[in-house]
Amino acid sequence: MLKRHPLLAYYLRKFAAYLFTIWGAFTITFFVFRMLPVNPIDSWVKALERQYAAKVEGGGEMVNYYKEQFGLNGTLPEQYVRYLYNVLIKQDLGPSFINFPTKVQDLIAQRLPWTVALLGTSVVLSWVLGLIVGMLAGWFRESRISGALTNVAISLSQIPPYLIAVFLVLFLGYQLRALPYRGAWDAQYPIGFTWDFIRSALTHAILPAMSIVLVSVAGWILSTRSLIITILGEDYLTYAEAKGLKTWDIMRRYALRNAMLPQATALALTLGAVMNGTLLIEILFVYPGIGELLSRSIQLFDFNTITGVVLLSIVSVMTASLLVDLALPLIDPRIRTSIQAA
Amino acid sequence: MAEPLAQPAVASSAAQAAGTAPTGAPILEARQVTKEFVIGGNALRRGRIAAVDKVSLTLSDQPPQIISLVGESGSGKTTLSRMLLGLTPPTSGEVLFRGKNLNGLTREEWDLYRSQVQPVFQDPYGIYNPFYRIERVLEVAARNFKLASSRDDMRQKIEEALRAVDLRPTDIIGRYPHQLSGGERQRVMLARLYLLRPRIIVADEPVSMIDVAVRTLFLNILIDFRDKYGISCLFITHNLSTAYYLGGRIMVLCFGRVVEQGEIDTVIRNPAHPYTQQLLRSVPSSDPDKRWTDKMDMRTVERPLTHEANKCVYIERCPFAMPVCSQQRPPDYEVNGSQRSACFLHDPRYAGRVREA
Amino acid sequence: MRFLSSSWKNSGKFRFGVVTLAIILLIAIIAPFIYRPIIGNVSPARPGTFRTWEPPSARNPFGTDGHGRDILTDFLAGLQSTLAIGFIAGFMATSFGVVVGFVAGYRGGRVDTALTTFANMLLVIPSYPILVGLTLVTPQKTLLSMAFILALFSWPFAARTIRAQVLSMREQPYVELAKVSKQRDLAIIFTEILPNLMPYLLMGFAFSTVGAMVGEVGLAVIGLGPSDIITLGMMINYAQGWSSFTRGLYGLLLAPIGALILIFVAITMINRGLEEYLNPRLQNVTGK
Amino acid sequence: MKTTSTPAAPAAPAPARRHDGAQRELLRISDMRIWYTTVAGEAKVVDGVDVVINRNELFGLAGESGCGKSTLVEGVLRLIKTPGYIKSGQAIFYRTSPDTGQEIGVDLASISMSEMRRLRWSHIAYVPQGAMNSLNPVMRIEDQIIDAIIEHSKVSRREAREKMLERLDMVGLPASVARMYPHELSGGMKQRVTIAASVTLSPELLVADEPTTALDVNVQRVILQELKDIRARLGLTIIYVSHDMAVHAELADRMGIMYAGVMMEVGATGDVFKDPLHPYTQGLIRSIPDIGKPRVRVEGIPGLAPSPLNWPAGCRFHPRCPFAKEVCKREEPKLAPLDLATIAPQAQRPGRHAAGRSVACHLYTEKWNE
Repeated sequence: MLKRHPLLAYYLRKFAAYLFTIWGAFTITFFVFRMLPVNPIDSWVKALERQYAAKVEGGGEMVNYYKEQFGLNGTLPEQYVRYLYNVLIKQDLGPSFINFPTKVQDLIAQRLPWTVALLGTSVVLSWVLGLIVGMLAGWFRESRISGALTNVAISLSQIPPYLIAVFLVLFLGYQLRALPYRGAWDAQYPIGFTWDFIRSALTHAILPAMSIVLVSVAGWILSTRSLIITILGEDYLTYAEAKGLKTWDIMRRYALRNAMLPQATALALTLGAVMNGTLLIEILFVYPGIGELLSRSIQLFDFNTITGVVLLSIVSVMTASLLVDLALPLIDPRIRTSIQAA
Repeated sequence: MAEPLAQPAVASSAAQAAGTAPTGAPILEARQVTKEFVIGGNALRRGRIAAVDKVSLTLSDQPPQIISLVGESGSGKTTLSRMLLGLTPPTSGEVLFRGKNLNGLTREEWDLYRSQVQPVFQDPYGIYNPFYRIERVLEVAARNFKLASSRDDMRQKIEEALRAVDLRPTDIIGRYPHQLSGGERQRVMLARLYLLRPRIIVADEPVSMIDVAVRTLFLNILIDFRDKYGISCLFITHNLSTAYYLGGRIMVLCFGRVVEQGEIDTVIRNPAHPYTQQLLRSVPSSDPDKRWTDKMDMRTVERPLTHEANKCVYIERCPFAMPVCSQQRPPDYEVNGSQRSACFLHDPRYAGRVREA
Repeated sequence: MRFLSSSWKNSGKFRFGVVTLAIILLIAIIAPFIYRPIIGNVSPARPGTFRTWEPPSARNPFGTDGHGRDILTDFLAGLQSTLAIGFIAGFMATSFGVVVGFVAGYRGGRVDTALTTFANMLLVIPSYPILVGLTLVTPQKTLLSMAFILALFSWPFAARTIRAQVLSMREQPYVELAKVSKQRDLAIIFTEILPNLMPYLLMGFAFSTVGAMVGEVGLAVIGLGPSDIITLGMMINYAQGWSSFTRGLYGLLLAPIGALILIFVAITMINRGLEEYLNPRLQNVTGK
Repeated sequence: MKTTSTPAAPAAPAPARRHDGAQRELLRISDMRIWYTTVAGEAKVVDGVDVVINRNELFGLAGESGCGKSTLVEGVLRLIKTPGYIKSGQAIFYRTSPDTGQEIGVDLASISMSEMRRLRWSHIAYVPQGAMNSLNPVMRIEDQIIDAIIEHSKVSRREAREKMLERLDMVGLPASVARMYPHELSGGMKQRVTIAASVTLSPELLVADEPTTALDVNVQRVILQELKDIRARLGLTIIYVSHDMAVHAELADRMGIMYAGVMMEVGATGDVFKDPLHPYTQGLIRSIPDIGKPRVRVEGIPGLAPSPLNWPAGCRFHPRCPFAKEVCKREEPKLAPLDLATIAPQAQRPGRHAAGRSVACHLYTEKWNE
């Protein structure tokens, strides 16, 4: 049956590769952390002692009890199988160290909106901006401005947002006091759909978002520009011009439409990768997102939270690329026919 | 239109293989060679198409001869050449070197095969590694085939080879590929063959990317190779006029099958297969007084050719198609002397029932 | 290497990148001659050579940091070690990536699928948590161990680009001609394919070096830098957020960040110059 | 798409119409130079071309690759992109204004791009060299044709659609093609769609740049046949650019042979083939293999095609010319009408006539016997 439906076979193959890669990546992460020669419970107990400045008695059986709680007992393969059982069947990522006994999935659910809001919007914003500016830079590439703009984009594209953030905070936040640069909203306003809270949350998001946008918009400008330059060299562009169409129509219906597909795919893949986020940005701005949760859980070797967040990131990246693989044949007739032929 | 000739004499397959009847043992021979590729067909039918479908040909150097293999794009001529060069294994049928199957050759036999069968590839711009100077191609050949005793012996042989193809060594040696024109690069390829002195050259559309004026220089060298050095050549092209200029025999390939073969002058003067007839009617003549008068029906060109095993490949387009053409694959019929055509028109049993297009 | 000379001739970006990088490397090389007079022959990383948080003075042009170290020395030694980690990690990642890329690209078949899936898995895992985990655990964090850990996660990038190039080069007519001229597989790889890969190798090396330095900064900033040396990332950590500003010691934070940005820009410009050599259409003013 | 037009050219005068015998001029190109700025200096791809195209004529522009023929037509159509630019020269196009029917001369080389845009498709149509992929891969065939119709003739979408279907039928394509995407068509069909699209607004001039090079010989035969029908039916003037001399023999009324960026010879097709004047034309025609003629060994034209970065001094063909003399190395011959009275005795041929023929070669000037 598979032989006769190449499209179905294509989808099944893609789905199988998707599952296999997720499983593989997850297994590597799981074992890398669990094999680290560190006893998470001791470091946790030490953290408690520091917190309450008191010695904890009767360590022995208490340690075993907590090990069992956190699923750290038994041999590694047992832990692995138990963890998988919990995750797949009971959707339970286990308790977290950081604020025991809250479940990891609740912690993630609490912090996910902040990361998605901050990173999601800045990536989409830089995509739209990058597409427009990149298009113009590619189309009018003889002009001096587009040359200078491209050089700026090239320099910015590889710099980690973190370093840009420091400069932004130094000038806008620190010197001019124009924008807040700590936390995600002003503590005095309770969380809720009140205007104050939203306004404060927005102002707090400006600096972190700007540092992310500045870097990723540069990347989008470059990729769109080289895409447009290739399209400009195509015969159908010359033919469109020879038809005497207005420049704006040619730009919109011939150049941009051909650039749309590859850039939309790239956006889907980048959005998928938004999860591993820019951890340092969240640390610098003390932003309560997934990245900040991850960095604190690593310090304390909170295996469950680490594995939970990493799993989430892997799944989101792979799902994004799977969706793109599934959608492509439907959107682009050329790919559909090539699959049927291949 | 050429009248289909009367006497039927179906060429038996054995005769067919040796049909070209060169006196010496064939150096390179293809017997019922087929190459199938898997294509998805449409969403319902997943088929395998035979890009090359049971082709037999023999190449020998007694007497040295040029055989032109003429076919449109997609007719399988490049796949056939790659099989003859041992670069692609056939799905069925055999490629024989001096009577022995290619994949059964021992190390020494393989070396001998390489030294006696050499290619000229189509793309003069991709054949040279941009990293090296142009003469490296000649040095590698001289070194690997142990043609020179010392460095200056090699240098001297390379210069002689370049002069043999009308190139001044001072213009060529030391320069990089991108500094030479397409014509010059293809002639350096011929200089390489001059060094190696193979028995058979398999040239896959060597002149399709060069200008006409320079093209004749290349063709003349091929003719000299045959006459002066006894090197035979399988010349693959889509251009009938170029094939005509070289003379010798012609094999017309249509969608993977040899539909007609014979001496080129007889085939051009009196084409036996409808496909050859249509090809000849489509070639623009360079005489302004002999312009096309008849009108070629669009559909004969647009309708697809078919791969089905028991059908004539040309049936959809053929103005003389008969019921039998869609039931069996036509064998080769002897038309006159060594000219053969795979068409039932030459068989008196069916000749009468021609269905008007 | 012709591609280097022609990139230098044709691309302003390439020239800018090479010159800037050369200056930075020069500073890193002559660094000891600058900071020896200031701190004597004591290890730059040793705390307590001076009093802490001294304002800029003749002896300490940038003042001193919270551990009593001269900030200028921190910067110069930091520059040396960050560059060292970056280039060593870059070299390890690229060489491993090239081997994997070549084997997968040229051999093809099951080996190719296995290696590519493994590389894809590594690419999908967010590298940062594992880097942090590994660093936390390594007993003594030397320059080499840091470089190795950083290389662990950047080799798949190099492997992927090299594999793609090898796949396309393998189909080139000049490889077929080599086969027909009795060149053996190894000879084809080293004499036909590898030389044309040089620009891509250099780009892969530059890319992994930048990746490694970014990784080093990321780790050092949260206090996980190597123990016995100073890196630019650790300087940022010493600035402890904004307290260095309140003391007017801007150098502690701005010098490392400025240097890092300059290094990244220089390497990216070199890469871009190479890219434009390989695909001339990308140049700003066409035709040149 | 900035093109630096020549400053000196007057703003679109209405020069007097010249009558060239029965035919009326449609396009007069004078001293056209199109150069490219490259790293290695100025590539003078088109370097001073003079040619006249008459109305309702099929003019064959011949020459080998690199002789500048495609650049010439692209330049006249203002489709050259930097680093190419029109260095100098005029291209007067005598446009019949639809209402008054009166002809107005317009210099295509110097008018503004917006004026040029209005001329395109309604007066001058173009079938590009890569006609196979000049269709937008992500648009249906009908949308790509209708948008041009609506752009120039302000008709409703329904009328435009009918016009499009009528043109598709004219080139023998079924209406179902309209809803298809370009990749679903064969090479030959894509070619015919491009030709149909180009003539939807019945332009006065159609410029076809090597439309059939990438096609098989029988598909080419059908396309050329198509072109002949359309020309007859719409009364088109066509400039057909091709390196294949046999195609010119089949189609062209008059021909121009270009070499090294200049026009070497112009004349009626019959004259050019039967009695080629310029040594280059002679070499070109001699080396065309033709299945009709007896097989004879031909030497082709030895030597190298020169580079546009530095054309040879004097006559550009002299390094490869069997008759080259001192004067050829010094002085570049101008393209001049053949004047039987003044040419040197050994250049005389029995039955040679000079009507409508011009050549750029000292053999045919008084300088030959100095």
